[in-house]
Amino acid sequence: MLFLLALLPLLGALAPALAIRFGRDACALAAGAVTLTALGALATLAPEVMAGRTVTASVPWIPALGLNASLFLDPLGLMFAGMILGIGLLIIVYARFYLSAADPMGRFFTYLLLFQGAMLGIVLSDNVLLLLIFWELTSLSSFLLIGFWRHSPEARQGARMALAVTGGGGLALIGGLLILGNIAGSYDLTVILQQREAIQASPLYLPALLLILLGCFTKSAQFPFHFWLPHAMAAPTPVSAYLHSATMVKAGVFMLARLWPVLAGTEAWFLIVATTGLVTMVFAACVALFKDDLKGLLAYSTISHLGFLTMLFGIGTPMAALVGVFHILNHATFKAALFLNAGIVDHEAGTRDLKRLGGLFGLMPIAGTLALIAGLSMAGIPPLNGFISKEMMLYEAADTVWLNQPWVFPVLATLGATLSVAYSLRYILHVYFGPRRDDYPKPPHDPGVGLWGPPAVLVALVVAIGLAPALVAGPLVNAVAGAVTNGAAEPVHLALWHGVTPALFMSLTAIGLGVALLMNHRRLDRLWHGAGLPDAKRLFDRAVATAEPASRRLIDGIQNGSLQRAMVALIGTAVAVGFAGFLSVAHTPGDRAGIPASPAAVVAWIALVTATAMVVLTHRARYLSLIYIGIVGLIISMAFVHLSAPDLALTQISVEVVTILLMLLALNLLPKDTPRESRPWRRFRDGAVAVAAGVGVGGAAWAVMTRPLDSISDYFWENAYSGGGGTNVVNVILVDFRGFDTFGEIIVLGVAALGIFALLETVGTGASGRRLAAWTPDTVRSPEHHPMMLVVATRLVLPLAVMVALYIFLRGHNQPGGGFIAGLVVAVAILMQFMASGFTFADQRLRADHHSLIGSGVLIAALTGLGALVFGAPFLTSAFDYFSLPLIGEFELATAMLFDIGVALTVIGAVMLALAQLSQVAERAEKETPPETETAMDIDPGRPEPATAPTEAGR
Amino acid sequence: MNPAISFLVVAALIMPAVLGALGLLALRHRLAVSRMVSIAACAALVAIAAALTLHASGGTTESYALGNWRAPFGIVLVLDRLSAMMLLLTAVLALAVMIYAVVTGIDRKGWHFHPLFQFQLLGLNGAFLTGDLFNLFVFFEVLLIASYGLLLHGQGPARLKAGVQYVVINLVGSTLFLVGVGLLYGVTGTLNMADLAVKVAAAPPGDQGLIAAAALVLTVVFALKAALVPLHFWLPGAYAATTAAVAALFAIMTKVGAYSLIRTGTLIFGEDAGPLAFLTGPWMLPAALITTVIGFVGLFAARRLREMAAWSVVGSMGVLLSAVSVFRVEAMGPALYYVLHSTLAGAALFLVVDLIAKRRGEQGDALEAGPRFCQSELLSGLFFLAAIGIVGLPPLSGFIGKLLILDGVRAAPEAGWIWGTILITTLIGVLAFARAGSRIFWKSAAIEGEAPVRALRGRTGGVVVAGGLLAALAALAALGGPVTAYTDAAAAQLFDPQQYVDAVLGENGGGRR
Amino acid sequence: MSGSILPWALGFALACVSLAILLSLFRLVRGPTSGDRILAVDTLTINVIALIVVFGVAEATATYFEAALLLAMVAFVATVAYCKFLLRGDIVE
Amino acid sequence: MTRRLLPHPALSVLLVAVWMLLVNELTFGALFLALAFGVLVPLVTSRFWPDRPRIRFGPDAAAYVAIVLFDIIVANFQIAWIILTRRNRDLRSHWLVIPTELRSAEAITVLAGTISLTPGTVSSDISSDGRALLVHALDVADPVAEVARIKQRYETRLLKVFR
Amino acid sequence: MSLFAEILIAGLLVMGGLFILVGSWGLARLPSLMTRLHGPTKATTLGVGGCLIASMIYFPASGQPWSAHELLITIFLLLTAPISANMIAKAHLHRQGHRIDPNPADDIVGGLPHPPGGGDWATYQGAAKDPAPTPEQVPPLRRLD
Amino acid sequence: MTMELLVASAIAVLTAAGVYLVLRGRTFPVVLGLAFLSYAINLFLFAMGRLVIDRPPIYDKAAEAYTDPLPQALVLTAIVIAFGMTAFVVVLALRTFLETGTDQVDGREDGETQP
Ligand code: NA
Ligand code: NA
Repeated sequence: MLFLLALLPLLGALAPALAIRFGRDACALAAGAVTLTALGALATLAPEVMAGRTVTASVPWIPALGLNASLFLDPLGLMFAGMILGIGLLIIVYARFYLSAADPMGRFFTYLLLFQGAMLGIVLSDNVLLLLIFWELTSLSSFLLIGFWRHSPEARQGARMALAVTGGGGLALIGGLLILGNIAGSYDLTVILQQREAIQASPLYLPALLLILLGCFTKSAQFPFHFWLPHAMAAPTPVSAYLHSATMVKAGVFMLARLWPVLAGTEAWFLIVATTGLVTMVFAACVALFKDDLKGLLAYSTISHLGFLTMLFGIGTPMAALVGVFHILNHATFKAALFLNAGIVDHEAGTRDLKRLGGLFGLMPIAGTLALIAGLSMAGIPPLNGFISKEMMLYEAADTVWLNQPWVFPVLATLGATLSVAYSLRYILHVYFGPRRDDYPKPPHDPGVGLWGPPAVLVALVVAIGLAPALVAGPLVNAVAGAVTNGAAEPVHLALWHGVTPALFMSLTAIGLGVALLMNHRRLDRLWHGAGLPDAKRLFDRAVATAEPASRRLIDGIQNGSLQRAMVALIGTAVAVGFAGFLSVAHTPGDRAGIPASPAAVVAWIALVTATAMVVLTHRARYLSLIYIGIVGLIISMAFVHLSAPDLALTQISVEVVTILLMLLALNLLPKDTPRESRPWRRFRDGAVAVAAGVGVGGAAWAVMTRPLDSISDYFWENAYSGGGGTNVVNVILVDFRGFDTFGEIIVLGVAALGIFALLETVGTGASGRRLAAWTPDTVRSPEHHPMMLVVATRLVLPLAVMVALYIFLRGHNQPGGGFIAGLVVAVAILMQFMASGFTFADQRLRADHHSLIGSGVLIAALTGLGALVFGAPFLTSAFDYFSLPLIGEFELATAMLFDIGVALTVIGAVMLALAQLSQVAERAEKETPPETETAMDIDPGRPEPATAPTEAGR
Repeated sequence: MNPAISFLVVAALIMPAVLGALGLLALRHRLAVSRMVSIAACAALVAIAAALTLHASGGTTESYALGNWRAPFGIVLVLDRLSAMMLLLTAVLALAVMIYAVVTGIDRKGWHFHPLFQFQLLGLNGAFLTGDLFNLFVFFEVLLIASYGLLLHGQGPARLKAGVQYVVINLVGSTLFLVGVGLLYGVTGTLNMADLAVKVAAAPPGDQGLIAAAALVLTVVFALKAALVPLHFWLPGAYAATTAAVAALFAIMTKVGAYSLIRTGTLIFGEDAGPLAFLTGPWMLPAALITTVIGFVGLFAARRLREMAAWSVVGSMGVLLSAVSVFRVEAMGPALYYVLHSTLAGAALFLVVDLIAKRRGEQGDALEAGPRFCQSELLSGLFFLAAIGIVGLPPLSGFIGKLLILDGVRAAPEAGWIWGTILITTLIGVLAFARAGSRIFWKSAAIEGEAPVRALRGRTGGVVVAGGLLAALAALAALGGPVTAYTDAAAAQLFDPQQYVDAVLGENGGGRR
Repeated sequence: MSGSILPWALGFALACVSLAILLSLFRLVRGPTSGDRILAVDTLTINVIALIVVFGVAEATATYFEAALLLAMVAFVATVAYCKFLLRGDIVE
Repeated sequence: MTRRLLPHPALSVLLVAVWMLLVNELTFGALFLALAFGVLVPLVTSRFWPDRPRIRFGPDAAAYVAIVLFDIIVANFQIAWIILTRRNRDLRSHWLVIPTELRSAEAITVLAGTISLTPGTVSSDISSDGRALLVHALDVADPVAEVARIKQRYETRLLKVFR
Repeated sequence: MSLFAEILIAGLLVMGGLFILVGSWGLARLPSLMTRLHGPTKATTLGVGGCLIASMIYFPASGQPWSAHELLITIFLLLTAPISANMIAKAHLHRQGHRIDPNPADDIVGGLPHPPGGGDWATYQGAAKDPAPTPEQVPPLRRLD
Repeated sequence: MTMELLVASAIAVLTAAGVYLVLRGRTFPVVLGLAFLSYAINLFLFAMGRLVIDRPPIYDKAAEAYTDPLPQALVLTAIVIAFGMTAFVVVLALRTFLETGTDQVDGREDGETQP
């Protein structure tokens, strides 16, 4: 039942949105039905609660976190749930008639029910984490409600401000409640509420308290976090009535009440909570007096009354808490009624501006009467409910000593009451009484019962509680107070007349002074507006207005789009962190004996360093640096040869040349030199980072090479031949022991080629297409495209190279070589044809689909690996055997070779795809078409007619 | 390993590879077939990953010796709770993204979307499954090269410029990866992660300096993928510039970095590593906190919705890594939960932003009001939910995730910093999204005019996918109990590296032969 | 006498080739034209081929000859490409 | 048929030899592969070599090869001598123009290659009508005599080989 | 190994080394690119050939299997060296003809003969006939080094 | 003077050159720098197996000492991957230059030309 109650509004929230298809009545009916059902459910539970039993329901949700979907209904929850649903129902009725046809009603009621559900969740939660969820949900749903009239800038801003303040407070509350839960050892409220001593003794009590109070104060609009509330008045009036009388802002007060047993009673609690409440009460009441907007006045009065309540809970005595509970109820009734009344005035007279209103009583007698009663209750005039709780409050205040000053509370409380009288009367008098005006924006008249009915119900309660408090509210208030104070509050007999007490004199003083203030209102008003008091809203606006550009400056400052900055950060961090880590623990230099360097090695080293230095020094001359870098690759391959790594040497050599060809192809269309851009300090910085990185990596290499190694490699030596069927251990590792690496590696290569294809396939479109079309060569070009000697020589080289490739491929498993190198050799040989005979000639004759080569290469490798599964062995398990054929002799067949074919095909496909694409880009840029001949040579002496060389346009 | 499970483990890798290759061979010019195959493959991957996760939830760590060469000599695939979870997350995300790409026609904007996508999945799955550090490098490269292709899919100047940054910085990152792997091999003589754990724990004191340097260099590499400040520079531009589907898929890419940090941090440099135990945590934590701040401030500073989405990824990585870097079992479970959440939430936001931008015509995703656009009501709802998810407000999983993290780190000495950072940045996020939503939806509602874009491909399909991802966030929250039970168990498994070592190397841990 | 000539000859040959590499390096750095540098790279590569061959003899292993063979092929391709770039800008057209 | 199967028979022979040199073993298996590749590779690559030069592999060709090999060795000593002894300013460098009657690209290439490999000369360019070679000579006393020597020693022999 | 073989191998090695050195010495000291081309293309090739033949003899002589790869390398070098030289010469003629990086030692502009029959060299058509471009005409044509 | 020292210092020089070049503001030097880093890392990885002369990784029952073949296999994989990546980045640099009219990557807005 309890779950049903809590979930009904949330689940039913969709109902209005769906029902709107059947009209506005259906829509409101759906929302009302949901609320009414929930109210009914609550009613069935109420007797049990009033009988002193707490209704609980719990299902585990996230046990690991201690977040359980635990609900409980105690008197406090009952009272709040009743207000939420009861007033909610009235609001729904009212809103049905209040909203105009243009307003999307379905959405409105959906938001409203969401909000209602969230509020219910707060008051029913028996788990603080669950409560937090609902808490934040109220912030979110109220954001939607306040911003409902999205076309209005005030509504948008008000919604955001409310969300910022209450949402932010909610985050603080999260912190506070988590601490509380951790002190208590559980996030279940019922457990926490039993841990008063532990909590108050904990060193974390104060931080928890501060965080929780931040949450409560923001939600309850306590000074100085109050400023969002008046701006939330941009919401439709039913929303304001709902949020600011009984629900949203009361959530903060609810929290104070809920946690009262464990948090209250300390010096810190009293000083913070009671003082904040008192200040808020007086300050907001003062502001309210000078608000000309009806809703503004009510908003500040709400803040003031919230201060009132906060102060009562802050005083920390059970009796004060009881008064607080009572006033929660009273305030909800008269304030909701007044908001709805303000809505009626706005609706009927077309304005909420007090300066433009007056004398409406005769035109709208029903509304006027309701306003009169509710307003007098707010003013604390007997025999209405507002009077009783105000009296009791003054009574409590009179006994409260603040920092050894007994006068502070009574005086300020009386002042608050005075101001309350003044603004309440102002509402009544300046709207309904005084001279009737003839310049109302709309001709005012009493609304239909749909609009005055709901406030009338509330006003009836105002009167009923006022006249028979013990009967109407007594049992509930006592029960709730008992729940709030953990039974510390003695039940009291609520009565209208308490006898002649100091509070009565304070009350009388308040009424007298209040009337006096109102009589001098015009003068005071001028003074007030002349004072130019700081407006919290403007401060907030300014903060937001500075925050945005400031954050932009920060982010733009960090994120300036420079690759080099990112790179310095990366490399610098790696170097710094790596060194720091190295130095933070022990290190012993190794003692492995080195290999004496031969003079040839020293010469090679000199060549390497020279070439490297030349690249760095002349890197701005791009072509030149490509010549120098060739030497670096050459020396490294030579080092691999010298250091027993023939496979590496072969691979490095062939990769090197393809890379250089690629770069040359790209350089054709790129600028030929790099401008000098970086300033000396920047070059110095980069140099320093570079040297540090070099020292780091080189030093690490040195440190490792000079210590002995105990590696898993022995296993490879022992098993390469017997288990892998090859004598070239490196190749066996590649295609067998670590075939999965190779599998990934060829995919990288293939995908790189695909990426290149995708990049260049569209080069003819858009900006790059226009650039290519406008491209002119930036070097002087010789007229000859395909020199004869070169063409002839490469034709002989091609078959030779293919033979070499076949050889390298076939021997790879046992000797240096393998599919990758073989593939590259073939690719280089074909490339030679491209260079010598030209793209068109060679491409026509190649007739290969590079994509399919890549695809089938990967597929062959994968299928070879999968083949093992057929035989029940793991993926990539190899097999090999030796066969013997007459004449041919013994030979070996290994699945690894099949895998290697896949590698070779992928390599050829990838390299050819990349180079073919790159060549085509240059084709696009080319304006002259090279002569197309059968033999591809520009000058072919074999042709009958002497060839006339093409003329060079560039000369 | 049970044959069915081993078959599924292999299938998770080979299916994308074979389909990628087939896509090149046979389906290059057949879009319709490619699409069907891709979606079916993603769905199959979800099923496979789900089965593996179910199996892993039992708590055994499974090891699969590729090529029948036992660890540490051959390469092994290892399935434990964490890797299974990452597979499932990847598969679910991939399915959503693929459907989105198909219904909105993103896959037609450039070449080879489908093969690249499959290869991307191969790389991701490989990275999550491998038990070998160098093989992890290889699969990093596979997923990176595929991501380069996908990132640049469709091209255009902004994408190309961002692509250059992304590619180059990751190439340098790969170089650093090799420095780290190489150094570890040079000192310990092994590459298998379980064996590394054994060797590092048994390393003589004199070797520790080099191992520490290697560990931190690797951390920098993984932190680069995870976009930890100051290594985040590449992310905002790249993610904001690429197509929505790709950006959504990339929500998992940063998690690969996080995964690697978690895996190496708990296994190789875990409790048993003596003075090297958890040595990366103190370096990561401040960076993670700053990342959180920068990410959320970036959210606030953004000028476009896509930038917001990109920064939100940075911010969420900060939150996630804050929890990771305390290296406590009670914080790791929450961190893993947050991995699930932040991946799906980030993806959802990218898709929602794309839906909005497509309907706003010229205005696109600029954070300024424009004329009303079609489906703006619906999209405002989706945006609201996505924002809630990203920022971490209830009722979606982001809130649960943050609660879990706050609760999980409480025993750490640095808890105050983490709490303060997470809570304050959440507020910044709230403000940023409130402002954005208000401008895009509410302010625009005041501007009359014809909807800039009327007819649209995949009008409902795209919305359904984005909604589905958001529903997944809700489900993640609603099923918080079982999910956290799983993530907590995964965390417990991570903090019991001996079990991993035993599973990979046999009971006598690390003995040869 | 047998057994002492060969090491001496190998040492001499190594010294000559090393010196040759240094001389080529000088031309590479000195230039002055691109053609000089291409020629220097070409010569250097051939010197390295010689070095590999001599090393092969010195270490009595034939394993490295493929490297020399490949180097010869690749040096040719590279030289052609460098020259074609100077001549035409586009090396494949 | 033969032409189809063996587009460049001489090439096939060369490739068989190359394969045998590569695998470095004289077995039937190796020979089988060599023959297979010797046929297959030219088949695959012949597309890039559309025309086929007519070469007479006879005593003329053999003599030519022998002469060239001999000249290469002699040339090297000469060049070495010049490099080591001649001062730069005493070098008598010349450009030579060598008109040729050879009419096939392959033949001219062989001639140019020979010139480059032999004493003090480098083939630098061909005329745009393909009828003359531009040759740089490092150190010649009499350019006209040098041209005549080249024509007589190499070109006349090549004319017999290439027809 | 027989003394004869050893002496033969040693001699070949010494000769090869010397030629390589002389070739590179020529590269370093000769005055212009066209003259420098002679050294490496001839001497170096022969030098490498010497070493290769030494190696070819060495392996069977020392009882190891005979290896013929060296022969292949030699053939390959003989095949490609003239082409490389030709390409370098062409590039040089082209660049000198356009005075892109003029080297006074190679006075090609004034000194290049013309082919018979009125045509021009394939690479270098008519450059000698053109007046030398003024520096202002050069900038759009880029130097590459 | 040992080979180890030569190799370690060569690695240092190559790394430093690579880092300096990748910190330049244009794509071309950056690509050159990446090539240098790739050289450096290949040598580095290779050196992790320690230096051995004249012990090629060819299985031979008679041989007693071996080179470590594993780093060689790793380097081979690394070379191939780096090759693919370099090719890709070269083309990307070209494509970006053609699209934007500048090869500048240092975050400056200037230097772009309209097509
Ligand atoms: Na080279
Ligand atoms: Na010559």
